Amino acid sequence: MNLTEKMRQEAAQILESKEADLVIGWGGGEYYWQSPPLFLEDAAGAAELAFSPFIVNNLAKYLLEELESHEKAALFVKGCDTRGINRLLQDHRIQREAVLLIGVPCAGLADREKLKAAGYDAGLLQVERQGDSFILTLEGEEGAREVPAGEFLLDKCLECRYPNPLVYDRLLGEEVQKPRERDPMARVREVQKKPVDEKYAYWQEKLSRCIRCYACRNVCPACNCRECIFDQNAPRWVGKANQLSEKQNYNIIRSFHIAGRCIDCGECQRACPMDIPLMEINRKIIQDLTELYGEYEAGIDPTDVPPLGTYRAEDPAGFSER
Amino acid sequence: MRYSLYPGCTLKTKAKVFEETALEAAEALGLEMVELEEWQCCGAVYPLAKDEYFPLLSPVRSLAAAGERGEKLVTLCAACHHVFKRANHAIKGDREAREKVTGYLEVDYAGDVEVVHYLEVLKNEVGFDRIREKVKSPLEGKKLAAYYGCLLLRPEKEMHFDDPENPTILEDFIRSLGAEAVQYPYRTDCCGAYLSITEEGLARDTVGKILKSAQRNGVEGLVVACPLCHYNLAKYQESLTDTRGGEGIPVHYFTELLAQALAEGPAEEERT
Amino acid sequence: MSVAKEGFEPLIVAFCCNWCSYAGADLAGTGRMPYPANVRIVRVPCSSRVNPSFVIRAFQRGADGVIVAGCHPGDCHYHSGNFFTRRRLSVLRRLLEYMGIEPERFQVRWISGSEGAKFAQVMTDLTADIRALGPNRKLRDAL
Amino acid sequence: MKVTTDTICSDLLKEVEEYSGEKVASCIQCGKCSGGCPMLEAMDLLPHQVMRLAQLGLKEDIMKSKTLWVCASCFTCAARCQRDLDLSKVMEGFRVIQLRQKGGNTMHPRQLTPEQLKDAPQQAIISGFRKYSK
Amino acid sequence: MKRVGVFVCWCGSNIAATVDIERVIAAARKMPNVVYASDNKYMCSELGQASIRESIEKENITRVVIASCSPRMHENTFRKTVAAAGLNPFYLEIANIREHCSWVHKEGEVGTVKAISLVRTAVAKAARNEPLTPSSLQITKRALVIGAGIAGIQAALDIADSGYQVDLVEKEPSIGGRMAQLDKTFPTLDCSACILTPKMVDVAQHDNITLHTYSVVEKVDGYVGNFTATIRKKSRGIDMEKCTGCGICYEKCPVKVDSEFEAGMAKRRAIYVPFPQAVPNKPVIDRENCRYFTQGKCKVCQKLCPAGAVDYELEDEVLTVEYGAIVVATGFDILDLQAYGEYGYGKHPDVLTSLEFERLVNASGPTGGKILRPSDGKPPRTVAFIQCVGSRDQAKGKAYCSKVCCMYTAKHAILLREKVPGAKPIVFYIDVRTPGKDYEEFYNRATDEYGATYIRGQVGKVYPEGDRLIIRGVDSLSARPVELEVDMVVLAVAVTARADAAGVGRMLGITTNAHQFFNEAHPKLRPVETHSAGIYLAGMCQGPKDIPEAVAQASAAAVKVVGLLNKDSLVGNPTVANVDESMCSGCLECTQVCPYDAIKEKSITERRGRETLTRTVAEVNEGLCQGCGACSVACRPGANNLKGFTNEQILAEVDAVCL
Repeated sequence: MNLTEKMRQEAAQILESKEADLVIGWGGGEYYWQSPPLFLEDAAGAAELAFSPFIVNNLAKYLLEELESHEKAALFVKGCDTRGINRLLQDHRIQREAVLLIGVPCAGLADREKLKAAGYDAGLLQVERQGDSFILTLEGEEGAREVPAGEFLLDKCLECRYPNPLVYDRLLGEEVQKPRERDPMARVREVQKKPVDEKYAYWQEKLSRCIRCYACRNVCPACNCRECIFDQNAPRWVGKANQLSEKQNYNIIRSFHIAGRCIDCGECQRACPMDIPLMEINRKIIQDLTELYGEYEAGIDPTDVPPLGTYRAEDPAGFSER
Repeated sequence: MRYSLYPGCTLKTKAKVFEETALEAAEALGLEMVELEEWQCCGAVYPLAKDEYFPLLSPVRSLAAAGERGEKLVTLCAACHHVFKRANHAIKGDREAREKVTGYLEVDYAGDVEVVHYLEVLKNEVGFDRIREKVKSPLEGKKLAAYYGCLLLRPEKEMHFDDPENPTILEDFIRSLGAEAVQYPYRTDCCGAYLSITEEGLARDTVGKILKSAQRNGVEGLVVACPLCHYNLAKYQESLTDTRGGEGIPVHYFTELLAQALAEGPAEEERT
Repeated sequence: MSVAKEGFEPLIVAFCCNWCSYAGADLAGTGRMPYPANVRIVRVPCSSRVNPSFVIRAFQRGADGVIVAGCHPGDCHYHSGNFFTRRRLSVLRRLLEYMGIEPERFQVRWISGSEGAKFAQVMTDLTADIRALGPNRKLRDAL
Repeated sequence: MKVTTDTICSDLLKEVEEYSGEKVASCIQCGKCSGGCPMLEAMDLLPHQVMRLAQLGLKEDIMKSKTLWVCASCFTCAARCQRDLDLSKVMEGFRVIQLRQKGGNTMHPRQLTPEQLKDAPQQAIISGFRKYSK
Repeated sequence: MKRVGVFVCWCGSNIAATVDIERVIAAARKMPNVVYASDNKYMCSELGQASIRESIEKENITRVVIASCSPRMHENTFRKTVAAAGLNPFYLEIANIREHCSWVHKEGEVGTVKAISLVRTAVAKAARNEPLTPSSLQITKRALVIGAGIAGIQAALDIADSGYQVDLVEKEPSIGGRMAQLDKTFPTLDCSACILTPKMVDVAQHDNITLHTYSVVEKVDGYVGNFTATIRKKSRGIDMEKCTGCGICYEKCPVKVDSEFEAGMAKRRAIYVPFPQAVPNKPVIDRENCRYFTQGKCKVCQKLCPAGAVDYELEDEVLTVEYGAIVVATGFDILDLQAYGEYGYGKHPDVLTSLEFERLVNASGPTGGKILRPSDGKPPRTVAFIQCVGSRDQAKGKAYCSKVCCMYTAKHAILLREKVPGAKPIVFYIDVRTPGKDYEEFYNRATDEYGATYIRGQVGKVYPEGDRLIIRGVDSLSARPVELEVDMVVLAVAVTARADAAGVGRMLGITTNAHQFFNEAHPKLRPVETHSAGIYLAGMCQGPKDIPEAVAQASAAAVKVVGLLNKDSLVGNPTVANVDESMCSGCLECTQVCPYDAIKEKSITERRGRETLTRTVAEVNEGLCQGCGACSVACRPGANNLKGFTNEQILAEVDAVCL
């Protein structure tokens, strides 16, 4: 029985037994690469659930509203999603007992851009994962095409450190191996080496594209405030004008707000319609925090204190202490 | 465990017995000590003037050689040990010294070779109780006393050898050979070192005080780890022998006693 | 280093903590220890009251240099305030440099209530550094 | 030699610090170095007096003194100094001032007696030359 | 619309000399919200303040900006002026145009330009000032004194005599501290027990003092006026009510161990009273050495006790008590001589520390007051006293001077001559320091009347020779080597802070210096206060000092406590943090950065459409919060804002200062 059937059976059983009064999962979409979130309240809907190599979006943040109108919600969670759950637990935004977590081991998800680049977009009906390869069913072709999965994985999946869920009530399928280790900090080191003005030009070009649609904030489990400063008028933290300094202010301060809290899930960069490499900013902070104050990964243990929430008397300083 | 051995020039000539007995004992204890292929005199004194980097060249060259072998550097003579440990300390702590010396030598050395004295190897890596087990002809009934001198103990911040005011390593060593370790107050006082060349009278008085203090405490033999202390203590025995019927106190390198205790059969005639 | 244009006088915003660096500035005053008038002090109860948004706001509004001055670690009137300052502003300073801001423009220093001379010296050196860098065009919209 | 404003304002302390790295000014004249020095009897100026004269800038008296040449560099003073000063380096500093002058050497090969050449270990002779000649 | 009034002060010529007052006023009039601007030669004078009050009323001013000297100087003065005019004192904002402007920028009009900028900044902030009213805190009328040495005893007595309840906590079985170990005290040579014991008895009998001996303070929470302390009264194994102090138990106990009180010079039993005049004069069972507690055998003391007071099952008693003020009088230790092999301490029995010698001299000491050599029990003919052992030693010891050794060594020299006629005291010193009333005269008696020889020269080495001790040193004044043969050597060992001082400091929230002595609020002007309001210091725990100073400090601390407890309530600090519950998302990161644990979690229920919802928010305890503002930066949405330094105010200041 493949994961889709397991998910459907699990969801139906939960809803019938009233273990939870809501199940949130991924469904199938019109196109092969779509996996829209599903909010199921009766067992029948479970049939629409679909496990595909495109179930990339992190469903954790939907809990913020849904739990206000549901006693208990069940949620399908991948490894990176569970770091989001830990983030929300650590910020006391959700109660652990109000959530039923169904873990889904994930060996890495497909990147539509890479498939398109290899000419597999038009006429591609379905992509399925089998072992280390993707099985592509194309329109008008009998046999399915097999391609090595490694070449079509999302970048952030190549750098994934937690393929298996960290916290769950039940686990569907066996745990999987971590894909090849790729250094997530490579890009940061490259940018870091540039001279000051070149760096400014690099980010000026990137950030000037920001249209402040706040998709990055809305998808980010670390950005879970009830009222965000960027929406406030009194005081007016950041102006609304379409000007570079306001966009820089927004992006720098948002990255600072999730310093030591960002779970490195890459959703902000994926969700950004303007292709701004937001992870290069967040990872720079992760690198600096690790370099200055010791190895720390957010969203692993919901009981620990993020690095900016604590100190040691002998901390090093990022400036001269003369 | 293999060590690089730095014997020092005096041990090749005037103090041959010091090195021979050391190697003999090392074999008996299963320690592999291999002499550095190429080494020079350590300079006998550590340069105390701040701007004198030239005297560091020779010790650093040997240290770098040991570094290539990736082994600890063992020294026997107290003066060599003193110079090597302080040179290492300078290379690690003083950036200017490091740049000038390694620059001149065109060798990349950062002070990471560990300099250990033969006694430290016995104490930390062999262990005095294991030595006690391996002793075949213990030095029963002998009242021996350590004479530390200065170069092994001081300055403590750089030598880290033992408590400069209250050392115990040589006494433990003597007891491990089965002999009785006697203490006397002048065991950490200076023997006059090079003054025996330029100020013989002063050296004689200084050594006299040490020997009389030892004699008052019933010492029958002095154990040293430095050829210059050995020379001074042996040379000025007249402060004891002048008095009627007074005989001097024999001076031994600690390795002589070690080799003797580890050897089979009756105690051979002591080597001078 | 860009040659400072003649007549360019940098604007430097200094966030000073009430118990230490602000008192240090007072002492520099009572001691008549001159330093450039480019420095404008904003008083905060503790250096841990300085929000990174304030720093970026200052650059946006035209500051050429920003300095946060607090008590020496361990001397904070509120015990642990400046320990958090040290972590937060260390991350901020490296982030700003990463985003292309010259590190000299944003400084953090520990100045106690009895270090009037040090306060004057730090502000004099900082003004000279920033004057050498020239006016700040970054994080600021063309006026 | 009298203490005068010239001697006090002389830069002898700076000169000694350049050679030895030691801040002779911080010596409080507690006398512990002299107390433990093995070569006390042979010294016309005790170690703490050398420090005092240096503090007062009386360079000639120090350079004339026999003390510099009977110090055995045994580091006892350095081990016990309560101001953490290394007098053996200060003594070497004064010796170096003398030795680095033309003809400043105080030990010559011809001084060595035949017995010394025969018996004395090289360590004795080399350390002797190292201390008394440059 | 805020009606801001700007008042520029000349400060005589201090400001006017380099700042063009007229231009500042002209510029101020054009600033937003400013409706009135005027100046005065001395704004802080009676006249100046009066002009402000009048202008406020006449011009109907609702916010006040005073451009003058540092707020650290006259903020309170001008707040009172503004309040007197009927405005909330926190509607005031001060522009520092003297220390930060006129005194340091003297060239040309630079000072004026900056003064205008500073006024503009103050106006921008003032326009956003909110009315603040300080909270008032109630005060628990009870004091806690930690440590019952002479300082703790004196402080407790003074507070109790003023009519307040005092808890005196001492970790040893008896009160009396270090002073109880002394024989005579300088400079008057009166017997320590004679002047200390009566005070100890007063403490025991004082109805305002509750004595907790063999007890430790484990935890202290709260803030000035409202401290909560947890005290652990360790079990003595003796029922204090039943015990009559007859002493049979500690006569018959088979165990003999070194007595700490006798500095190891004599033995005590496993059940013991530290010294005859102990208060309370009842024994305690030392559980590490008592045969019953270590091997479950013996029980001799229980069998013999006529009053049936011995009860091995007695548990520790833990109390939680509220206090208004705390006095820390935890005393001192002496330096461990492990690094001083050159003096031969520990290697020869006749080399003693000054504390051990004090016990020898003490009538209730191990030798009944007779000075005898521990090695052979004979009286010593010559005794060498070595000063500054560990003190004034940057290399191996403590850099500071321990202040009391010169005086007690002169005392020891005198006592030696009195108790052993013909004995010769020789003192090796670096400097003899006699900084007190009758101190120098006392030292002169030691040399003139009692024939003590003072040799200026720190000793190089002490070593045994036969049954005597050889001292090698030098007389640095005559530059002569010194080699003495003496019968006994007494080392004047450095005093040090208590080993656990840093821990006690963290428990109380007070800091210690590099040597672990507690930091006073100000070395000269506030020597017995700390930076934590309500916590005071007395005695050696704040630094080396002698008994007269310790007692003076104790009384000073007592008057500070009484001054505090006399108040009905305390004015709180109004510039504290407060949480806007509608914005707070309950992440509680602010609680992690609060140095005073002033922010707690609170769950609230609110209606959301049809459902009622409970969620977590942060809540600030205005009494505990000291207003540092660390939480307002940890709070990303700005829900936790700091009154008096709000985000709006500071952003406005930044905007204004950059114009």
